[in-house]
Amino acid sequence: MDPDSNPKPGAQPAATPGQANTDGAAADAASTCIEIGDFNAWYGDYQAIHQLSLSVPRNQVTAFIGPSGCGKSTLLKWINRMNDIVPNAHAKGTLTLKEDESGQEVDVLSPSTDAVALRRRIGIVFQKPNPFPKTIYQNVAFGPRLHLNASRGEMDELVEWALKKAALWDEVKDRLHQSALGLSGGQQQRLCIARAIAIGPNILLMDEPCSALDPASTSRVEDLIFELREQYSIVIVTHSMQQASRVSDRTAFFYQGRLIESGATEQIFTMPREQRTEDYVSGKFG
Amino acid sequence: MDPDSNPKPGAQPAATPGQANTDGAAADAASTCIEIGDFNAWYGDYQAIHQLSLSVPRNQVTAFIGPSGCGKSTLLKWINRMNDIVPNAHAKGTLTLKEDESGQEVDVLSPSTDAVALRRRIGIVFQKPNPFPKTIYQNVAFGPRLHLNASRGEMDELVEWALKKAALWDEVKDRLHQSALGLSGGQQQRLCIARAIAIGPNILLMDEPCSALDPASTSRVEDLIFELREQYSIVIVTHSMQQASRVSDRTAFFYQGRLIESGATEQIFTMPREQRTEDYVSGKFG
Amino acid sequence: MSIPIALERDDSVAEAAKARRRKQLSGWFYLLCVAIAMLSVVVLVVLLVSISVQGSSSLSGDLLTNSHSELQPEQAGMWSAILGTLFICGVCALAALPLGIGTAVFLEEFKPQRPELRWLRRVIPLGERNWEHICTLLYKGTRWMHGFVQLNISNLAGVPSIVYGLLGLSLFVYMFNAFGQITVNESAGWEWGGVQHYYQVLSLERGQVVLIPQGERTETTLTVDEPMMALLPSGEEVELALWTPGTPKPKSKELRQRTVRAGAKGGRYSRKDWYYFRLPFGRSFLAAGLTLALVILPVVIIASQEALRSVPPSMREASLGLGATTWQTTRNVCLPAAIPGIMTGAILSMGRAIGEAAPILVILGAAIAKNSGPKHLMDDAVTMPVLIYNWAGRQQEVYQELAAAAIIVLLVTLLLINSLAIYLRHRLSQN
Amino acid sequence: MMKAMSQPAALTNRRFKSTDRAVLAERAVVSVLASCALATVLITAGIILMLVTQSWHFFESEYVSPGEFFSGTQWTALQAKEIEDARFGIWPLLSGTLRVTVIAMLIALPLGLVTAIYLSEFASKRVRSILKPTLEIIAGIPTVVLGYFAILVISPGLQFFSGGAFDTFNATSAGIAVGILCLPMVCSLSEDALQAVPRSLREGAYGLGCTPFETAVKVVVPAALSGIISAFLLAFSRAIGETMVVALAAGTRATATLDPRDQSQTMTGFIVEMIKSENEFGTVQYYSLYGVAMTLFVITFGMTVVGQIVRRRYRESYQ
Amino acid sequence: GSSSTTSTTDADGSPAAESSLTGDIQINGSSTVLPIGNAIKEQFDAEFPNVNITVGGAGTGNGFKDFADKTTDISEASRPIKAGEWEACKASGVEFVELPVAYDGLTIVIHPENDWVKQLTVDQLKAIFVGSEAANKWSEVDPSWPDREIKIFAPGVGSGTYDYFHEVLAKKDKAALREDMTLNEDDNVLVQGVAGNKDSIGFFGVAYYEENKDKLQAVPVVNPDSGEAVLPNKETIASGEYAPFSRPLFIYVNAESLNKAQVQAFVEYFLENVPETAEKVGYVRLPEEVMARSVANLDALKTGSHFVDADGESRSGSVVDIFTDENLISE
Ligand SMILES: Nc1ncnc2c1ncn2[C@@H]1O[C@H](COP(=O)(O)OP(=O)(O)OP(=O)(O)O)[C@@H](O)[C@H]1O
Ligand SMILES: Nc1ncnc2c1ncn2[C@@H]1O[C@H](COP(=O)(O)OP(=O)(O)OP(=O)(O)O)[C@@H](O)[C@H]1O
Ligand SMILES: [Mg+2]
Ligand SMILES: [Mg+2]
Ligand SMILES: O=P([O-])([O-])[O-]
Repeated sequence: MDPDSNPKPGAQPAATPGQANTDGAAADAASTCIEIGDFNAWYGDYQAIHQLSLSVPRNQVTAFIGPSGCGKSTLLKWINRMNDIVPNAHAKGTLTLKEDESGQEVDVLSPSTDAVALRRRIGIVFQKPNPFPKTIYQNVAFGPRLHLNASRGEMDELVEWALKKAALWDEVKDRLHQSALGLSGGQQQRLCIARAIAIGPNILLMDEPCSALDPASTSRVEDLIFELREQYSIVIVTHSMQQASRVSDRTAFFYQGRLIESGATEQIFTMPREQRTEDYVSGKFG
Repeated sequence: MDPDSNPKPGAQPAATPGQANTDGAAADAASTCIEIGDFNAWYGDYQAIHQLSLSVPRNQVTAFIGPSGCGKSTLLKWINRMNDIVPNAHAKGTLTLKEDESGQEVDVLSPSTDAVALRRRIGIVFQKPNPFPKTIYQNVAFGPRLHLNASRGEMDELVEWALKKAALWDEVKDRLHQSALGLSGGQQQRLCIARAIAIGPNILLMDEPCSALDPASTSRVEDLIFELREQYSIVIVTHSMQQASRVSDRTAFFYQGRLIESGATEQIFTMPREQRTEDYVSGKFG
Repeated sequence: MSIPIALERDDSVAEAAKARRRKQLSGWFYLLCVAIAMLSVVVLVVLLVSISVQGSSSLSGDLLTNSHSELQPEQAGMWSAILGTLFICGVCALAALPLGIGTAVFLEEFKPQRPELRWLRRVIPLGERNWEHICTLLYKGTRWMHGFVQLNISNLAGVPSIVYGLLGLSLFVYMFNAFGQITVNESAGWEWGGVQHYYQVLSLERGQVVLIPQGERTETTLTVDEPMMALLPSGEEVELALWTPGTPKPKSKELRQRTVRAGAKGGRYSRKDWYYFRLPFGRSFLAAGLTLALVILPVVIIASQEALRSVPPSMREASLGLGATTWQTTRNVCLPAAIPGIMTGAILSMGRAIGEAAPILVILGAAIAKNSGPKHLMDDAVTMPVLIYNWAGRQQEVYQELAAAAIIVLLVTLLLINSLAIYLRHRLSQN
Repeated sequence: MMKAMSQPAALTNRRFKSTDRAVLAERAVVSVLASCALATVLITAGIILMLVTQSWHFFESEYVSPGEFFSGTQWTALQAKEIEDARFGIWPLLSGTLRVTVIAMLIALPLGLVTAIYLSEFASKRVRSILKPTLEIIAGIPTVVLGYFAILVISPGLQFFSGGAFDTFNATSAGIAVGILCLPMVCSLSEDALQAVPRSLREGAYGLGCTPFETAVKVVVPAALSGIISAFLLAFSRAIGETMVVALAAGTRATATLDPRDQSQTMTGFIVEMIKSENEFGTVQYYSLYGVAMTLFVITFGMTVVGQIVRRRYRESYQ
Repeated sequence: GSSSTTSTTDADGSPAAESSLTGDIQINGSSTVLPIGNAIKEQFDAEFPNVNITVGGAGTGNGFKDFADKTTDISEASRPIKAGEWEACKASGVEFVELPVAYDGLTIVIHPENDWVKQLTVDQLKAIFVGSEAANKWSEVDPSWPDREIKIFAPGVGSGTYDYFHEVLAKKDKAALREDMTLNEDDNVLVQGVAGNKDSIGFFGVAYYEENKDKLQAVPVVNPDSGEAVLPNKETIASGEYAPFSRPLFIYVNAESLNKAQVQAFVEYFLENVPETAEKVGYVRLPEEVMARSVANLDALKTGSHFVDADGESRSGSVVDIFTDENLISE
């Protein structure tokens, strides 16, 4: 797939501006990988997300944008149930993971869904690179060791594969057994990506993966996202409009816990349907 | 002074691109209020600012922009010796405060300069609103009580004046004696501005004053800056290019501890002399 | 908008005076701070110097190798107290550390989550809404429990150690009398392992005895009026010989050793191996160690909690995000990262245990005339602080000096332990 | 690069471990850890059970009336030969405890707080590197040693400077020693509270032209007040429960005076005396120690609860 | 007797092998006797290192309590057993052998700088120590004495010393000792207390005074019979001149425990060595005849007390007179 290719077919259905919230749901069901409907999330009594509906397409990059505190991270964390560990966090609505094209579905929010198994299928990368204070090798092998019965050789192969995939192999192959904390910020972030893909997820969630990085590292990570799109469905939260327009196929704009608008990235940035979207992407606030 | 008025005369002297660093220094001396020359600043061994020269004009808004970690805040804090309380922070070079048009000068960096008196003349507002956990009234009266011998009545008048100036009076006049922590983020930030102007400074330094605020609060604070420009010389650090272009008369672009370019805001945003400036203001990195 | 009077008025003289006053005040305050802060250094120095002056003359090899002496205080030492402290603190560590760290891990890492109840749900058809209610209730319940345990621990941290001593007395020493009392001539009600009962009878050889295994008989006393089989203390089995008073005693040493006076009485003697175990524990070092464990448990818990709390949440998120369970996260990520802090806390709390005297006084009493360390689990012991307490309470100069010398030993021990903590903290936080 | 793009064997053959084992291990671990936590609750239950049952023997006695216990000003459990003569009024012990505690607090609170302010606001790295270990060492000094220090140095010192107005055993020297004991605790907890005050508040104060003194006293300390108060409360309950220092240095006479030069038997001191005297185990006098222990426990429990309330109600809410 | 087995000289004259005697001995009781007990324990330890002896000094009354509870083998006492304590022993089936071991002079001590008290009569002592209206100031005892508060230090109520003092001063009047004294089971604390304050007075066994002569001053007590002021010392105590505060010290041995080889050996060793040892730690040895009777009673295992008569009343008088076969009551 060409990194510069444009939104998938069916990504831009006709929708009236008033129905912005349901617009995402209209994305082609066949290529949808996460389906969110009437989703509400709370921290204690504080409602962080209101009645949100959105579908995330398969094998594309979806960007979540919006001013600080609008609930981007909250939604992201609910997708792989990371909020389980937040006291008081609870949610209502549907959040369905479509395992593969055959249509096998997982009800993410159902308490009977095994969060541990779920997280194996949905990798996550955070804003600040957070490698474990272990060696580079151990960092990458951490997940596989939990989930796979792999021989030593297989594990080596897997680590190499993941690091290559994360475009880090050449830089670290000579010091696999040195501490990961010795890497630069950008390298650490790529290591976190390698670590996430080493468990073989289908979906990759990234919460402002570049905001702590310098320009050079940022562009390397962005290149990487282009490449990974071939195999993974990616959701990326970003505070940089430029980044969103550079890397994503589709964009969803959040404001105060609500989805204001979502659609093909080009459309959102060039002819948004909502005034607030326009104000935001043009830098009037945020 | 008209809020929409354009850069002052003398703000755009001819300067060759290679001499970008000294460009600011060439601003009209008569209206200069802070003169910085060959300024270097360190945190321990780490040099955060390199050989920086810049002059800040009187009664205008000067914006500092640049990617995270480029030294904007460091410079700001040196201007009113806030870095005194940071262990290991030290600086070299000249940093001169021109008290008023008559030309009375204060050598800011000199150890014999009284930092306490200096800070009375240079107010500062921070990124995150930081009201004291006291009542609104006490917050505003805090500074005057330190410095002035004012009667009760005078103090009341002063508090009212400052709150009005900060466009907060109408919202809080009925709850002056309630905790300032009960205010919204935007109100808190305006309270901090009121607190800063209540001691009668000539210069106001603002370090990303809107980055923690919602759009509505942001625009209120921006309006406020317009107004205050009549009486104060303002330096504002911002990460939002749009904000810089909206509120400032002059802009200085920092990168990796160096001043890359400074000049009239319009010029910086429309026809920057440096490639890096152009890349930055157009969102290529940061 | 006109500028208010207070700002406009040119009051520079008064303001300058005010500024000067403020600066002076600040200066004075700084001096006060320095003086007061130095005061604690002074106190420490005075304490150390006065104790060194008192104790230096008694610091000698004897102090470390001998035990308390009433007759020759000049040669008295603290060997048995050092051993006693060592054993008691060993027990204390073995009990308090796992329990404390376990509790801390539970409180910090296993915060209540919405329960899954997967299988229950499948079995009981209640409807989604009801289940949601039940889950919410359970969740609130567990949160309440967590809060309660936490409050309970803060409370335990405030309970005076002497109250723990009283608890230890009821709980470990007497065990609420559930197992009867321990008396000097009957065997304790519940004992296991490592104990053999004999009758011990004095033989004719001075200071030597023969042992007669007790067998079935439960009487506390045996009267030897016929020859029988006996054991020498060496374990050798011999035929007892009887000697009637008035007849000449046997000449050979070997024979005298297995000869007893006709009609001699033997009392029960129980040979206890180190693992001899009995309920109730009585005034034993085991009871003392367990009581100390109660005392330091809150300290261990709170220190471990602090250590776990200082592990950045991002580490936890990273691990969970890779699909690790909470326990896998704890074991592979949190515990390794928190180990320096936990170790430091553990070592410091052991320092506290070493210095505790009040609960030991309650459990073991104030007796110090013991010249060895504990020989089995149910043996009693002397500890350094109790020895110091006793010596310091005496009026004879020589004991005062001994107390000071013992304090020096104790402080040096603690100092070594603290340095160990600092060293470990340093070492472990490096890699 | 081509090789890297094809998934490695370990991933493609998808031999994923079943999560069941991990879940089982999780369950087992949770049960073990939960029982550890439960054990701490049982300890409290044990303390309460022990105190209630044992002090029941005391309060049910015909010679004891709860009314007199809480209001009486004579405590002669160790003095009375016959039970008929014994008086069980807690006030002498309370006043003894109070005298020692108040003196200790008069020393520990101001000194501890000022030291904490110094450490958190002013001290240079070098000074910290001396002061912190010093305080840690003082914190680690066994209480017996401080008791010894009280008899060896403080008490003679007091007698010397007062011309003999102090008893050999007196509330003041014990109080001073307990104060020294509590000082590091007050200091380190207050310092934690001060450190927790966000930098932004200090910057705000300095930005308005505060001197360091004004910043510390007008902004930082008020902001950290709840933490400081709970540090004070903790120190207070530590002082109330302190045993060995008072057993060595405060004397053994229980009198309801407030004279700090006098002997002063505290509640803990009485318990130790009674334990040491093993005053005929099983007598009312003996069980009176559990009545005292109960009072002590209730007081320290109260302090904890008050501390929790203070912390909860006035939790620093700077954002 | 089996004293041959424990004699210090070996029949062969060869150096003794280390003793194989083992076991525990639990001792508790009088703090007055404690120094003797500790001293003998120490000597015994050297010879029988495997015997594990615990000596407590909780006071005579507490000692008897433990004794009746069968948690001690030997109880040390600074007064004879009382009828009530004996009852408790009988109730739990404890029989004992009563063995006087030394003399003590209960010593009244004051601060060395106290220059007003030259001697004290029994009545003056009563004025200081007895009843709730006792003198609070020195001047209330004798107008010529200073008008300052008296600070009183006394052994705890569980102690035999307290009992003995009470018996001598207050029993006849059915009065109690005053309650506002500083009481402590630990005589060392009393020494410290008296030594620390000029206006203090206290009392305890002579041994503690002997050890602290430099810090304390003993007060001569006026003998009620002769009218002479007498200081406690070896001679005056042994001769009975130091009256009414001379008293015998005892050990009581559980008869059942005596069957235990280690207890048997220890008690024999005790009786054999106590005269010298008692003197070494500041007490006074008993007359030969009394010691001889002690040894004889032990050998013959004569249980019961000499000091309680058939009606359960305590006998008072000199040990030599009371500690006789006629007075032994076993039931
Ligand atoms: N653990 C939490 N407890 C309570 N409130 C929370 C918690 N996490 C987030 N919130 C609140 O929920 C709202 C949404 O937060 P969220 O982190 O999703 O915003 P965001 O869009 O990711 O912002 P940012 O761009 O700053 O990361 C915010 O108001 C935040 O204050
Ligand atoms: N107190 C400090 N000690 C050590 N280094 C510091 C300190 N404060 C800032 N720095 C470093 O100095 C450099 C400049 O920091 P500064 O805060 O001035 O950046 P900035 O331009 O304000 O960035 P931002 O937009 O993130 O606020 C950064 O690399 C930063 O890590
Ligand atoms: Mg976020
Ligand atoms: Mg900054
Ligand atoms: O301890 P006493 O000898 O006085 O019983």
